[in-house]
Amino acid sequence: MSGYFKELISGTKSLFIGLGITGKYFMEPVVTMQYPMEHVEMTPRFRGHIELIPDEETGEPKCIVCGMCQKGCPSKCISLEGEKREGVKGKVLTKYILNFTTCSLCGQCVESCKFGALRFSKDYNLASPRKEDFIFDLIKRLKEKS
Amino acid sequence: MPEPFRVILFIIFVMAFAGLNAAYLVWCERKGAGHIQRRIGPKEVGPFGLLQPIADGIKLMTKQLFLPKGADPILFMAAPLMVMVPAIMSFMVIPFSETFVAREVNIGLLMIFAFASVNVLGLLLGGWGSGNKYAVIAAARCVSQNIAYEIPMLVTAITMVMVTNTMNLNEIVRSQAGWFFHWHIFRLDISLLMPVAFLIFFVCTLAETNRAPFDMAEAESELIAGAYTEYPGMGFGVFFMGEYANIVIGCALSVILFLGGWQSPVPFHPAGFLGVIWGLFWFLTKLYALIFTVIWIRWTYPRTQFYVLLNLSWKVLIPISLFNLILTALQIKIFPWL
Amino acid sequence: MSIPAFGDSLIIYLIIAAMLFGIGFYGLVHRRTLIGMLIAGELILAGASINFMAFNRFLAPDPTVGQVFTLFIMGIAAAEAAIALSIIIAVYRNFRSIDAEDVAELKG
Amino acid sequence: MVPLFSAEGLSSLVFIFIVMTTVLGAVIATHSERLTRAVTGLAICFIGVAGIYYYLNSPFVALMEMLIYVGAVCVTIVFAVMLADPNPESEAGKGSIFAGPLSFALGILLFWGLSALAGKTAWVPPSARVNDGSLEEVGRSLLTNYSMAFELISIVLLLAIIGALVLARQGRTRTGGES
Repeated sequence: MSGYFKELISGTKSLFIGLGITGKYFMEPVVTMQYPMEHVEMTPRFRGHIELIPDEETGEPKCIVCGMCQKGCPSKCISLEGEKREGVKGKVLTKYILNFTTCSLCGQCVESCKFGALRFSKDYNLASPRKEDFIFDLIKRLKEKS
Repeated sequence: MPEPFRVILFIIFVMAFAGLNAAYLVWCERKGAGHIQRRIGPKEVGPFGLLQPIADGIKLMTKQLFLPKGADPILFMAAPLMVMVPAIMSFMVIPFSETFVAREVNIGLLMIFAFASVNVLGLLLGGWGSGNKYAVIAAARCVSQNIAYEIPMLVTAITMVMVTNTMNLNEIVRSQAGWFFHWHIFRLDISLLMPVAFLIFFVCTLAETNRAPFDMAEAESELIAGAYTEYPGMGFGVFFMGEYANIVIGCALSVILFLGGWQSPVPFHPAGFLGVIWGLFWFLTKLYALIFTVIWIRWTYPRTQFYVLLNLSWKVLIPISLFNLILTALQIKIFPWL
Repeated sequence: MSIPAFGDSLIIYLIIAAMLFGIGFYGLVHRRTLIGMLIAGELILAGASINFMAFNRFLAPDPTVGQVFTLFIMGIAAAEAAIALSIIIAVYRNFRSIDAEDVAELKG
Repeated sequence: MVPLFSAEGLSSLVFIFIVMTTVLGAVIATHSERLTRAVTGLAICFIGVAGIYYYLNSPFVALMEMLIYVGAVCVTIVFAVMLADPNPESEAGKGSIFAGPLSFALGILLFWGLSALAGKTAWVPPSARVNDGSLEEVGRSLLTNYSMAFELISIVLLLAIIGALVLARQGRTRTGGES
């Protein structure tokens, strides 16, 4: 008999504790992100597709067209070209194409770049019905960003 | 105001009230569920998703009304009405404010219980008429549950009738005038178990209206949608409206019996038209606070098992409510001056 | 346009009661299943209650008697329905049928 | 005779509607082949009877009729139908040919006889009423003149509950015999 009442009282108490917990959550701000409306800031170690790092003064890519990234890429998805220009030391990058459809985000290109000209971007909203949209012209992307 | 005019006005008001309540309580439910789970809930249709119920209603209305194979056509079509109509009728006696009541019936409390009892038959026939196993199981569960919880509910209501000496809902409210500690829930001098009685009544309201954690009639995860499984379009919508109207009536009854109805917490009641608004304001505030609690409870507790549900009624609620009845009778008899 | 005040004459109520009684009797004889018979029996009880209430309203010197009687009939009818239905369920368990003709073990 | 578009006339019209509901419900209750529909008819009939009680100046009894018959008795019967009626068409095509017409004739005869009796008798209205038959008076007479019957009814109900439980429980472990 005393067990009956004990269970009754403790049961009722636990019900109110449960209400308290959900009540507290009700008052707190929402934690879900309204994804298409607002965007998440990606963590620093997020691996997106690669992008060129601009030179801080000129805004031009730091790449010197050594071709190490192209050689290091196991999936052969990078192709780049450069040309010699008057008054500029070394080569100037004219074309840098990343075929993202075959890229496996292994990061060999970033590893092999001795001049710090490549990094992982933080783009993640990459969706398209067309395959051609995933063949990125990284120079154009750099221009659009700046 | 002439009587027929008044009655027609009230019918329109009650229909609008029941419809809007059903629509916007769904919205509240979804918003409440969202915030309890720290989400936002509906937000796309209109500001704060306020037009969501209208979109849902249009969707329900445009659905095809078809009859499932093996269903009993007459019962299948009549069942939603048998749930909806008594619920609407019950609004007739609820005093929203001192003079804002369709008809002051001197046995109003009995009337609400009488109409509410038809509701069970509607659900049962709807479930049986669908010709679907899940619906029949749900209907059978629903009946055992309703019968089990009607007993403590009626016993508690009888206790309150004993305290107030009347079944006129407006008189019951009038007897709680004054400060908020004159509301019946705080009247420990009438019965020591008054808050417990309120709790019993409220739990029974939850069970009678098939709300979580007692929603055995619906039980989405086990019985698809229970008794409503086979209902298409507006048949389902009418069931839903009836269910929400029943929630409103149950909560209104709790407010009237225990929380002072349209009485304000302070002894102040302006005269005339302002008094009507004042009473309406307090009644609706208490009513919606209680309805919010119902929603809150739904999103807090998981659904009980069926035998736990029946045990709770037969082993806990009925003995305590009977004890409360006897205690109240004794207390009234021993201290008749209170 | 005018219409007789039907609600105010005793005879109308007696005729309604007789009608319910007749329908109930017809059902009691006509029905084959026990539950059908129980339903018809409830109709007969309703007819009797209407008679009580009508006499109470029009003829009784003490107009509470009929109401008290009707309430008693309700109590008895509820008890009767509960008992009868549990008997029917027990019969169904033993005979797998609620047809009155099948439940005749003593016929010989 | 009262004018149609007055309070009395409209109430007379509603009365006709209620009587039709009652009789229609009773006919459904006795005549439909499916038992579930018969119970629905019974419920409709009882709602009509409740309306008739309302016209007989006792709203209390009318509401009790709804609470007890519609809310309890009909629900219990539907429940029993669910538990004990495997094939809903079991009513059709059984029994002798005479049972239908004969019982119909008997029913008509009873109705006619009772109505004729009711019409022939000279009912004498009472000279004086001792009270107005309100709810208070009903309660008073329940607890004074009829208190013995009242207590007996409660005992009967208690026994009915216990008896129904005992009856419905026994045979639960058995698998059920052959018919």
